[in-house]
Amino acid sequence: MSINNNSEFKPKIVAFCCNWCSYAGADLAGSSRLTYPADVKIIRVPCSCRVNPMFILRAFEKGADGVILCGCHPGDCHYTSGNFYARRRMTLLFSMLDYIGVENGRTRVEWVSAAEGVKFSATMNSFVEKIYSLGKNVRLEDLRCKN
Amino acid sequence: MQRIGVFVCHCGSNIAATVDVKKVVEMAMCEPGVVHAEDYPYMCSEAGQAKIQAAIKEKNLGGVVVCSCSPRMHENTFRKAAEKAGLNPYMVEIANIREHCSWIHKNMEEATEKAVILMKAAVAKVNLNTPLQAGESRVTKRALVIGGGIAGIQTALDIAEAGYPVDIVEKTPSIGGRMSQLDKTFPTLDCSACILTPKMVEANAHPNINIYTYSEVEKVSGFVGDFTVDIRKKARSVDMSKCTGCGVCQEKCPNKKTPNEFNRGLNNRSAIYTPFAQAIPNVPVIDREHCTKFLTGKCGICAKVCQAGAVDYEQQDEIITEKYGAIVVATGFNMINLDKYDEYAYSQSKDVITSLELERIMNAAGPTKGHLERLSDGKAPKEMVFIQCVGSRCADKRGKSYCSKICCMYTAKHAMLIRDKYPDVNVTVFYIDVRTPGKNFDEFYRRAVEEYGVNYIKGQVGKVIPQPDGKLLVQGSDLLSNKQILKEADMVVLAAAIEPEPGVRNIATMLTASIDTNDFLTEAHAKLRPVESPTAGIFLSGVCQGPKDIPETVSQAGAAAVKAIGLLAKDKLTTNPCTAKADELMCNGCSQCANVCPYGAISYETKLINDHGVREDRRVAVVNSALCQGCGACTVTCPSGAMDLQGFSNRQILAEVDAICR
Amino acid sequence: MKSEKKQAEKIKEISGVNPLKCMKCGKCSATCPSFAEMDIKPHQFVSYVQNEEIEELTKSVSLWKCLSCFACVERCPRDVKPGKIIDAVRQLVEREKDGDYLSPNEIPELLDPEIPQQLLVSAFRRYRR
Amino acid sequence: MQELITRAKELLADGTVARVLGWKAGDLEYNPQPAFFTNEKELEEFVYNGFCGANLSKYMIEASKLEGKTLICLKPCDSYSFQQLMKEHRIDREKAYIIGVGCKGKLDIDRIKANGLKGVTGVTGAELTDDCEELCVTTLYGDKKIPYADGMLERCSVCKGKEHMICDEQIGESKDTKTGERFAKVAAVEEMSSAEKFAFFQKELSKCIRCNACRNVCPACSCRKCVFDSTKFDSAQKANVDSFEEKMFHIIRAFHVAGRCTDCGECSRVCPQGIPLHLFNRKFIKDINELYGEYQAGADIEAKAPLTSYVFEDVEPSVVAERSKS
Repeated sequence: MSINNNSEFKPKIVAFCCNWCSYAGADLAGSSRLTYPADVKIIRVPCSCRVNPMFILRAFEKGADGVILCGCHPGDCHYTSGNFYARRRMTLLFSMLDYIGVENGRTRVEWVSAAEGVKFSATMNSFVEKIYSLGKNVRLEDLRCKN
Repeated sequence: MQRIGVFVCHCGSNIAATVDVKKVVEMAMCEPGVVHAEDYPYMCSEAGQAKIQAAIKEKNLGGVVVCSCSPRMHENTFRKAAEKAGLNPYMVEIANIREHCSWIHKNMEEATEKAVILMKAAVAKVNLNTPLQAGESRVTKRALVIGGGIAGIQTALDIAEAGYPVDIVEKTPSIGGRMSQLDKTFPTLDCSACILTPKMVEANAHPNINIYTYSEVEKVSGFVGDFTVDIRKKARSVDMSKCTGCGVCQEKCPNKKTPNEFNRGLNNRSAIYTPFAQAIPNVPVIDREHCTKFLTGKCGICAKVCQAGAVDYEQQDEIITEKYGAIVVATGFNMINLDKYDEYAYSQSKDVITSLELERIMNAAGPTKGHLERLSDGKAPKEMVFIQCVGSRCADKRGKSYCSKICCMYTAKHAMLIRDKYPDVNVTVFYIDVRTPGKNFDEFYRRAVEEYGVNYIKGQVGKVIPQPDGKLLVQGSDLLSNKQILKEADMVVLAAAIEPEPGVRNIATMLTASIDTNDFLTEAHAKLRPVESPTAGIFLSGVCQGPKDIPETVSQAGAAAVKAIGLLAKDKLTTNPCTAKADELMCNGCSQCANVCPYGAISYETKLINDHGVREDRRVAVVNSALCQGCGACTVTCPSGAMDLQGFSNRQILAEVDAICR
Repeated sequence: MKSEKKQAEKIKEISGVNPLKCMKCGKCSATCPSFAEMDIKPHQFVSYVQNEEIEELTKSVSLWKCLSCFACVERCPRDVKPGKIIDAVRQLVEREKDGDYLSPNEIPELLDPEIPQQLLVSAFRRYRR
Repeated sequence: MQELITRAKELLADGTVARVLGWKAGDLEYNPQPAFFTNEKELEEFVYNGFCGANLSKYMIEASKLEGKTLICLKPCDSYSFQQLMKEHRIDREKAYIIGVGCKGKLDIDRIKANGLKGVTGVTGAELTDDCEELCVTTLYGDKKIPYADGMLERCSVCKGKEHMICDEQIGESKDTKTGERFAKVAAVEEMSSAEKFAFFQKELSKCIRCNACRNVCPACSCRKCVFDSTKFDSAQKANVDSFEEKMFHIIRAFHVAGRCTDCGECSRVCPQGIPLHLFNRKFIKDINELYGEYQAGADIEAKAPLTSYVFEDVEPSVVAERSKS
């Protein structure tokens, strides 16, 4: 029964990346062979402003241990202003998650340009490290399993 | 549920070396909806595409997932292939198992596991894809070139020659740019003005070219093929249509104490001025910040002496709004500020100068009428020292991390010209590396050493110490003889790093074109699309993209022009069908989506809606799909979820989330 | 040889310097006030550590000629900090002298005109925080 | 109250309005409910007293579709909701004749009972004409007097003021009943450790039975079809499949009304389980005020809403972690 208890913690991490900057930054990290843990799975969205808080909560509901949103740097949005809206929405959402007791390290927003493969890789490494230090998303999982 | 085919690419060994492609195929077959899965060494090849097409036909596929490189590489390839086989191109999804997987993970088990999950996410998404039809948008057959240096002039000339109207917007009172400030050019020592002026004249006279000098781009809206640009024509205070360019106003202007920008502030100019003799247009500008008339209200001499009656103190800034199909950025460069490099005593001694200042000193129209002399006492120098890489190749915050590229060659040019004109002057160059890739470049540098006897010393200078007698003590090291060198010089020339013109940041923001950490504009692909910005319809010309010499700039300017012409030659562009769409039954008509739309693509109509038998007039959002660019800002603002984005719908993204977290 | 590799690692650790960042411009040597008295010049220190030739470094008189003025650290365009390498080698040598370690508080009492001035200067730098 | 009824009758009689939107007695004396009145006879049932906490603004959405004008009674705090709905084009100003009714604080029977009172049969002293300083509570065990403020809804202790944001005429005096600090409880929760916050909300939210009363009463939650009832997000369900969903429901509900919620407090008033739902909305309001500048939804019809505007210098989302560290 308890064999699996010792199994290593493998976090599930969802990264939403905007098509124009961060997704391209992730591609650059790839073509530059800058590694980061395989726990990170990227979902391509046209712009950081496409990310609905529902998506983030859904990820947590389904068992994600961390969710990170990457977009163009403020002022560089392909759609001029998308990331400004995303910034306000995510600030409020993260604040709310923190308020209800979800560890604030489990959510993050980073601005990564198409030229910043190095930053993309470094960001993912540090985010995954943070998730490892927080461990499994027990608080939300407890709730999930209670039924 | 769609009938889905999964195609796993080996990409030679790029994917297959780290991802067990057979395992991905095997796992794909277990996914609901998947009726076909196979792998192939190169899916993007003719044969690979043929396999996809065959499967679409044979298995009657409704959706295709290609597990391969980034969709930014081959999404279009596979969409086109699918279309040829009769499948709607938007029923194709890419699972990026190369850039996001095989290239960054070393452990095969881990990489395979991740590739399978990425495949599953793409399958989950494609299950919810719907066929989309691309629309069309018109192309305005007019180009805008921002910057009137050699890059901008060349691009404008090439576009104009192809038959399309071009506007050049130049910030300063004249076109010509940095090249007009240079004395001679490497590697053939042509006089810069002699080769530039004919191009300036040609641009000015070209029926397809319209030049806005003393003007700046103020606002940009729209998108590829249909940009709307506001250009601020700053008040020149001189009527361009009346001025004859006689120059009397400049002669008579009593206020001649303004630092002359064209001569890098080495001498002064009048408040009403044309920057240089060959300026185009040859119409002066009143510098309102320094003009006595504008500062105190008294003077007005220029208006009195102007026989054409062209001086107009009441002139106002003018905003010109114009539509363009393509925009070329050619904003050029400046030298970095040397305040932080005080060890080279730039701010302490007038005889420590930058290379661009030396260009002006060497130029017959410059502050010393072309005589090489010390700016402190006017004496002819006997010992000259050149210091390379000042602010270039610096890891610290004082300078730039990149190599400025042009300094090695222009320093060889300066050294050679000085030795040629003043054989009694000793020239020493302190260098770290001499970088001379380019046609006839290394030969040029070797001539400076072998024929002109320029003394090249390998080693950076540590310090320049101004002496009480006006000499400059240069403390450097000679790494080859392993000696520290103390050299007395009369003049020191610093090869300061070049940086993008500071205004480019603002322009990039307006154009939503991305810039890198050094403020150089980013190209769409470092190797394959070097003159295009990732933002469609924006092209890059000259140093705004990265350090370049004149020949490179001119060839890139031509390349940017060709790309712009290629766009302008099209009558219509196919538009991205991934646009927002409102569900009329659910829309509240609350206007929140319109408030966040950057394109003004959402309007409201009162429509008769039949909501499950209830017929009523409702205010509902309507998206203009020609204006919508598909960012999705509206979809998140909409509380009811009535607004959704085609191709990236809520359910599609949630399906991906579910697949990843499963 | 193996111990030299270890020593090189130790020097990198103490100094926090990555010698691979050096672009061999020589600005450190150009700027050094003690250049003339040194047998191994500041820019060469970086190469010696890179090549793991520590034996020669430990015997170098340069160790005791460096004033720890850190002009080289200040001016290095690549942030390599040759002065810190010299300082690190000096520490290495001192530590291997079967050293008793001192706390900064003990130093004033032990001050002796025979102690090399450079050692004090670098010790002060290290302990000043 | 009588003045209000008289005026309503007048307006009905002269054809200015086709109907009246007000309150009538409910099953219990202290539980009046919103109602439409179309003639003089129906108006006999009209009540307006200290228990008329219900915010009528949302009913105007449906009333806007009807023929003729509707007389709507708005308390000062209700008028914010009304303006917010106007701003969102949900209600037609032309279809409404607004009487700004006086308010001296509204009562909560549970608060009254919480004063140690059992078997309550009636409450007097809650008429608009009263001073509203003291309540007389009749119970099976005798009468008891308590201070009016001790029976007030939580929201009235953080009253937004006695001014109506919008109205055609006013009837009755209003009083600013503010006694407490609006964000005190939110700030107290913020002070808790992450685990304590989690425990606090888990305890509160586990009471949720997803009756949707909060959503149905909320003037900002006025979507034709709620996302939680639609297939757009695969989120349509009534009962919670797992207990994460009630968290999701309340967070998303608060998020959807963020920048639009006027803090009318109806959600907490109607919750049968007594969940302090306003703590979610107020958290967003507090964050918006602190991070993006003071904003009161419904106060200014022209003001840009915080979530549909931005400035370049906005704080980064990392501010959340920084604030919780300090």
